[in-house]
Amino acid sequence: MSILEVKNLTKQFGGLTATSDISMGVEKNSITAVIGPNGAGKTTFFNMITAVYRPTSGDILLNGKSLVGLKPHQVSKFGITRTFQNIRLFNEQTVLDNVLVGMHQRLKGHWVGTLLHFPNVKREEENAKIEAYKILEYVGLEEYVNENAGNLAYGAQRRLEIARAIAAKPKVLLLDEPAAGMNPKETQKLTDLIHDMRTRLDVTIILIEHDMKLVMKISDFIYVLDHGELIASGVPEEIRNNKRVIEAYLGKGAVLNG
Amino acid sequence: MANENGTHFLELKQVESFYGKIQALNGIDLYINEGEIVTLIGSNGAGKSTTLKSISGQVQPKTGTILFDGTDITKNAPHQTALSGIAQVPEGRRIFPRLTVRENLQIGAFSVKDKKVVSERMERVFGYFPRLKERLEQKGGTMSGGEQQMLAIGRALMMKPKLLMLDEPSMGLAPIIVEQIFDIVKEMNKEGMTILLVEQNAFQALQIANRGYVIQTGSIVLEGKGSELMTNEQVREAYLA
Amino acid sequence: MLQQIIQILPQVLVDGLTLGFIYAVVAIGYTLVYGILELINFAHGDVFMTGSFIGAGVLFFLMSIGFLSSVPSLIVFIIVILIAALATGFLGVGIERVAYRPLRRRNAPKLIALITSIGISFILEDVVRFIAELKTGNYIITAPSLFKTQYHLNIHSIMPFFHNVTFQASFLVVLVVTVVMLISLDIFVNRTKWGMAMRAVAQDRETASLMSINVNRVISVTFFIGSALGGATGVLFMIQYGTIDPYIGFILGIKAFTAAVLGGIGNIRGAMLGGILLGLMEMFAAANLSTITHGAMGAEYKDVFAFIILILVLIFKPEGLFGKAVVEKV
Amino acid sequence: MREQISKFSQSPKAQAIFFAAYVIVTALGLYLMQTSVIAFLLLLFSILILYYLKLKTRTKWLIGLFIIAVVVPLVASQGPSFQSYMEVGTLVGIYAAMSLGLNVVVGFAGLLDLGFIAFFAVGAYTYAIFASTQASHFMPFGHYPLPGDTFWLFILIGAIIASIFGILLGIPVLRVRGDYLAIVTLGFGEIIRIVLNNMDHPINITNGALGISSITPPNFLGIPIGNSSQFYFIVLGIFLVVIYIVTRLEHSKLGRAWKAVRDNEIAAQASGIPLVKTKLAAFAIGASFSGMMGAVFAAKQMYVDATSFTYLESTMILVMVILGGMGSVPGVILGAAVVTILNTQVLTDLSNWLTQLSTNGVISIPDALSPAKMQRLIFGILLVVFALYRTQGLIPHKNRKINVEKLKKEASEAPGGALLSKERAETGGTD
Amino acid sequence: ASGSAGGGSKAKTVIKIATQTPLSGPEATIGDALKLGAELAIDDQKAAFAKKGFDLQIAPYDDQADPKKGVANAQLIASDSSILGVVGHLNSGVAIPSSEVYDKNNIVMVSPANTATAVTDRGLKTVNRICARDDFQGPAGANYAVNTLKAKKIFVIQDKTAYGSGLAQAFRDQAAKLGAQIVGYEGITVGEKDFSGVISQAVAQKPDLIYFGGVYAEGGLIIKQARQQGLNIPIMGGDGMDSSATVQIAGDSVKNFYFSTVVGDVTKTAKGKKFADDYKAKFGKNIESYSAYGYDSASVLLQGLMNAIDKNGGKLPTRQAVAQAVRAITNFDGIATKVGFDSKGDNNFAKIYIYKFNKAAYPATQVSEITKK
Ligand SMILES: Nc1ncnc2c1ncn2[C@@H]1O[C@H](COP(=O)(O)OP(=O)(O)OP(=O)(O)O)[C@@H](O)[C@H]1O
Ligand SMILES: Nc1ncnc2c1ncn2[C@@H]1O[C@H](COP(=O)(O)OP(=O)(O)OP(=O)(O)O)[C@@H](O)[C@H]1O
Ligand SMILES: CC(C)C[C@H](N)C(=O)O
Ligand SMILES: [Mg+2]
Ligand SMILES: [Mg+2]
Repeated sequence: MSILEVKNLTKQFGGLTATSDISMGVEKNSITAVIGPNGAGKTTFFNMITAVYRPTSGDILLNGKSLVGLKPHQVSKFGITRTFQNIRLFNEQTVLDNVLVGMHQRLKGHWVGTLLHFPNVKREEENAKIEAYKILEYVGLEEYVNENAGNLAYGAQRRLEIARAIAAKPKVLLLDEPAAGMNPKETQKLTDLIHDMRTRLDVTIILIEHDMKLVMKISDFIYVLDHGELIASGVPEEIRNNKRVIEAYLGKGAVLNG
Repeated sequence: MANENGTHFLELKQVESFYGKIQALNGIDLYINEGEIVTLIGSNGAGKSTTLKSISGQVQPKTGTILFDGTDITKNAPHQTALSGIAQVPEGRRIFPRLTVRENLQIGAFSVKDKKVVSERMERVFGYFPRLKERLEQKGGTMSGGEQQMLAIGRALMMKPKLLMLDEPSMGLAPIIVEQIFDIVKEMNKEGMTILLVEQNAFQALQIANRGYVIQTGSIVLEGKGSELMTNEQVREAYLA
Repeated sequence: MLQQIIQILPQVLVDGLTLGFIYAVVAIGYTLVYGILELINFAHGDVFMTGSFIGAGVLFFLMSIGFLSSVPSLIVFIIVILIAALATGFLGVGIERVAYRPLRRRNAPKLIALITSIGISFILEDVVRFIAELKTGNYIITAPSLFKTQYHLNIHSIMPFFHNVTFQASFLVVLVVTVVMLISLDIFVNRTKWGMAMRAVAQDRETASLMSINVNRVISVTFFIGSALGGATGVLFMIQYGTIDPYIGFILGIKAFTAAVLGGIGNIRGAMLGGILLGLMEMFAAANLSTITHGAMGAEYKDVFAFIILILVLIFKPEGLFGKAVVEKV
Repeated sequence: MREQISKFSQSPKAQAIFFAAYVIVTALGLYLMQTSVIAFLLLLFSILILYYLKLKTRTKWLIGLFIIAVVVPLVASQGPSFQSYMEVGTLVGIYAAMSLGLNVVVGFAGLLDLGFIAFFAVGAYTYAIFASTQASHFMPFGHYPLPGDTFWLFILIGAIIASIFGILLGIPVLRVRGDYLAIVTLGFGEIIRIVLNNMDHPINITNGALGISSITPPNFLGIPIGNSSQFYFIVLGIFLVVIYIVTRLEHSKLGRAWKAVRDNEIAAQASGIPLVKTKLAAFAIGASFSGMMGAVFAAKQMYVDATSFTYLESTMILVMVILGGMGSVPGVILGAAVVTILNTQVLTDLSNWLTQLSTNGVISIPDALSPAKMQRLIFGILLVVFALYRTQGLIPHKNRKINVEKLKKEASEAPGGALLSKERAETGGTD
Repeated sequence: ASGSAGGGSKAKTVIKIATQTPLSGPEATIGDALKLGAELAIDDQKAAFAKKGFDLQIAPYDDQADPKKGVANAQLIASDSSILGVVGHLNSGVAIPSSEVYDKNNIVMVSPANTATAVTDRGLKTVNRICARDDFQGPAGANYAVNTLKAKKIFVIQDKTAYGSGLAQAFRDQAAKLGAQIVGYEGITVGEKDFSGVISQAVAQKPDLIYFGGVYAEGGLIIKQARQQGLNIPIMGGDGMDSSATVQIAGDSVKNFYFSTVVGDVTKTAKGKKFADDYKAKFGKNIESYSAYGYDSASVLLQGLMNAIDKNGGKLPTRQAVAQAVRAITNFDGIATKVGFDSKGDNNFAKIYIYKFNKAAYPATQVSEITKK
């Protein structure tokens, strides 16, 4: 069953068509990759799903409900969170607080409750911190709890983005080039993490990535965009051998083995 | 390996750099000879970018010296370093977001007075990255991640530097472009440009490099020929997976 | 009602343009500095004021040596405006050195520069006041007038629904000089390498320096140009209105800053058009508000009118009238 | 020497003794030299020392409160300068509360506001209109002036009306970004001031430029309140409430949302934070503090007109916030105190002293440079010096550090041990 | 709190008179003139007080035209027990709240320049002024404009300050009562220099007189710019225009400008002449009419103080006694005006003079003198 469905999605910037008439479905609890050359429209595709951009035309359905026209924070509330290709952390806040912000819409306490010391608000805060800590442990950042997010090295920042995104307990998690800037070893760890998240968090994952080793290893299904159009889709084996994909994207030498 | 006077093209001696109170480099020793490709590998936060920034002057080393082409550039401001012939493709691309692609390239050749030279160089860059030619008037900031990376490299090439430093040039690029980038680096090198390459993609970097350094928590822990390092057990274990 | 508005329209246009051009040039000073440092340079209005005082000082000096009577006004004017522009240009560079550059070096938060700029603004006001008072016993200065020939445009006889227009020769001077300054600046910023360097520094200082751009120098030059323009405008102001005091920079500064934003801050042409527009709007409101509202609201609401228009513009075009929407790439 | 210092900085006991001694000495100093501003300032300085001591937060609060509410008034009350000190204290309280309000807007939510004084004006006029005969010009019912004991109600009303204005301002603000916001708020502030200054026709609501005089002083259980020393305690009370609100909110869900919006709007939205609501909350809450103090101000001055609410005032409050240390609650309070005490007391005293010297012929100064005229100049110089030497503010903001060990322990003990508690918000509604 | 030390001791007891006026900021010119006037008066009396064993001093305060600052200073003044009286303020808006503090501390205030009605209408025992009220000056001007100058269509401009507004309102109401048509009532912003907008509007209304309520810094420019737009009709203003600066700013345009003021030409009397000369000698500046206000206010205050000292047997009197003594003055001859306070603290002898500029030189020519009804 598709949890997320996209119909005829088009986005134009002035004269430039960044994505054109894309339709696709994402299976629940799958790991789906979106790949394609630079400027193919992958990030734009994520931006439309998360309501950063409004599609020029087309529809996006989560469990059959349209998301088009919502505000970004509403999309998050509906259960879709993401990471960003250009890291966007709250640099001046601690790592822990970054994760707590990720939990924002799950916390029910009202500020009036905070002021009046309502016990339920207090308890919720305590529990949230504990949970945030566990998430940080999970992504391997527990030693940086009190560090300012902006001071972390690149790879750690990427993991913190993931931590913040899963803190919202999403149904669908969008990862935009999570392995960028990581060395093979770190990428390996990331691969394991993504795998584990799917089962442990019961979440559907869509990722954009240029690291083909990771993509081929991890994905259940792959969509390939080029010049804003969907040029191929299929399981990794099919994509790896798809001529158009090799030509436009992979390059001959890059057909790596698993 | 050293030139006639026994000095190297670029040489770092015991360089220590700080961010506020945080020490990022604990005494780096490193040299590059003219015409070499040297690569610097290491895990996240090891200090690769900081090393480049120390050379370019974005970070002022607290102690140690940096010699380039026989002159001490340790205390140089970034623009002076650039004028002396060192270009850097910074981490995260750092495109001027509200300048057009054309202007971004032009500014790379800021110190060049001759307009003709500028347009010649620009044509060369277009030869490497045709996408840039298609988007001459697009604002740099709206280009896709990979397009920006191309622009950043192109911009540095506009300077026609003696030493080109690339900080993770393959990050965010499609595999096919990554290959291209490495090809371009090789080609530039053939034409006489000396190259210092920081890469996560250690395998490919070491393949094209004459020599490589491995940096760990702010210190050089290994150095050697590219091919040697590639086969080094320790390196394979740590970075090549 | 409409009839009266139309009758005085030509005069309102002339007066509005005079004020508007002055706003425009001062606005550019804000925009330049803002563009490059993202700093609202509160001291800029006072640099403008200082320029007018330096101009007045030079004028008084020339008068005291009898230069004024022996040489055509235009030459005197050119001397005065050049000296004032140079002096304020260097003043601007000095302010940048003392009050802003050290902050940059220490990586201070952006807003802290707001404090030094306010401090500098107080200092300039009072230093000028003390000097003027020491010299003349009063700090409200009325300068010798240079271009006071009155012109009457008899448009009433051609177009009877208009009243006649009167203006002084100084109006023409203001017009010509500001237009020349605006055009040359526009060319400088948009067509020259220095201009491009300025924009590059504005967007990413660190990377600009990697491109062999001397960032501090670019910033100094920017301050020099912005301040020199401000100072020159101070002279124009003095010529046009005759009377100056150390506090003229304050109100004018707010207005010019508003104009810069109205046009789209960081955008030179925007600042020009914003300034002209603001001048026209203000003049129009002062002349017509009470006619339009039947006395319920008078000229005293002219700033309210201008600000409401500003807010409306920003609501519908958040990047200002002439600013281009910068869509942040996500 | 260094060793001793470090020992001292480690030992709470030594510090406590030193501190007690300091307070006693300075208090005694003020007691004996009632007119000495220096003694007064030294005593106040103890609060700053207290801030840096290694004591439990709660203890610090209690001690600080004791000094401010008991020691200072008691010691100062013995001489002729009493009311003057209390006036300064009152003004510090008023500005500190406003700065804390602005700090919510600028420091926490990152919205540059150059028209903050408008909310103060709104609060002041609200009380002024109803506590004088002014209201009878346009109110069809009721007897005006209202009696002085309605003042207490008006503190609340001032807060509410000001926050309504805050929300009003918020509406255009939601569209504009960054520094455009600065000019919109500046415009808003000016609009409010000009309108207040002109609303004497067609209907006379504010009495226009003539201002509203003869405002009824507040009344506490039948005692009329008119002295600075009395207002001091009112202001202190409100100020404590404000601090409480600010510090509680800073580390709450709302506080985190403000800072998230400040640091990165797009990421904040993607994390489920509604921009509109969050920004409006900042404006409304920040404004309400000013509104409360506005009512107090009107009651204290017994006269309001629009000259108290100029753009310069707005920038002054901003200066207090930035100078103190944006986002830092103790910093902002210190910033407000420093600027206010400088302006109302120290600079005046300094210039009086210089004048005294020159009248006594000790120094000679030409009249154009009379020290009495130099207050703003000196203030300007001080601003530049402060900013250059404390680039991060007087007390820079620091993120609160969580006790990791404790958290770790709790995390391992937490029930279930599951990574994320099981229940998941089912497809949420809209916001 | 009140003065403690007796006058009997050998060391001279210090008595201070405070002035509180704007000494910095845009309004400092007048503020400074007021202060200097008071300073001169205090100097003049120094010897007389020294004879009685008192060291008379001035304590200048800068209220920065800001009500908050005024009140804070007032508290400082109250806390200095050697201060027995205040000369001030310039701005009614500052005087009103500050005087609440003076009153609580029984410090007498003599205002040289606050014309707003609310200053004395609040009935404070300590508040006095030597200048005329807006509701006297304004109508006096209106009478002259309508009856003598035969103005039928009047365009009123005011500066939206407590002073300018109050005066212009009083003028307008009286002029309307006398049958003139008010063809415009517009406000301008203090500190600006371009008033062409309002003037264009005036041109369109074709008035036969313009009235301006405000101070010379703006008024001078309004005159000048009105003339530039061809309005060669009489223009009229209040005491805020009574300054040589009006001529400096307006230049030749000042001809045919009228203003009402509470001060006669002081240089006409010998006393006044001496004052002007002393002033020039001491401060290197020519007097302003405000200097004379300042001088007279201080002189009246000192007279009251002297009376109180005498009444107290040569010993230092209480502040309260000084306040009573000042209020009790019924006939004091100043250089600018006679002073006698009524029960509210208003000056019974406050006169209005109307002046006209026939040429671009200060002082102008007196054309009328109006006594309180
Ligand atoms: N805001 C914008 N304005 C104009 N053009 C844009 C904008 N955002 C994206 N584009 C263009 O749309 C195209 C698609 O961009 P997008 O960022 O989606 O690419 P991408 O597939 O994520 O590429 P990469 O792998 O390099 O990140 C690019 O050509 C880009 O230049
Ligand atoms: N601006 C900064 N402020 C504080 N610490 C910093 C800053 N930049 C880098 N660091 C720290 O300095 C160390 C070295 O960082 P550097 O950026 O040189 O690493 P790197 O090897 O380039 O890593 P990456 O592969 O993630 O780019 C890291 O620990 C990092 O956290
Ligand atoms: C001289 C004037 C400007 C002062 C005015 N009379 C006032 O009461 O404020
Ligand atoms: Mg992308
Ligand atoms: Mg790096």
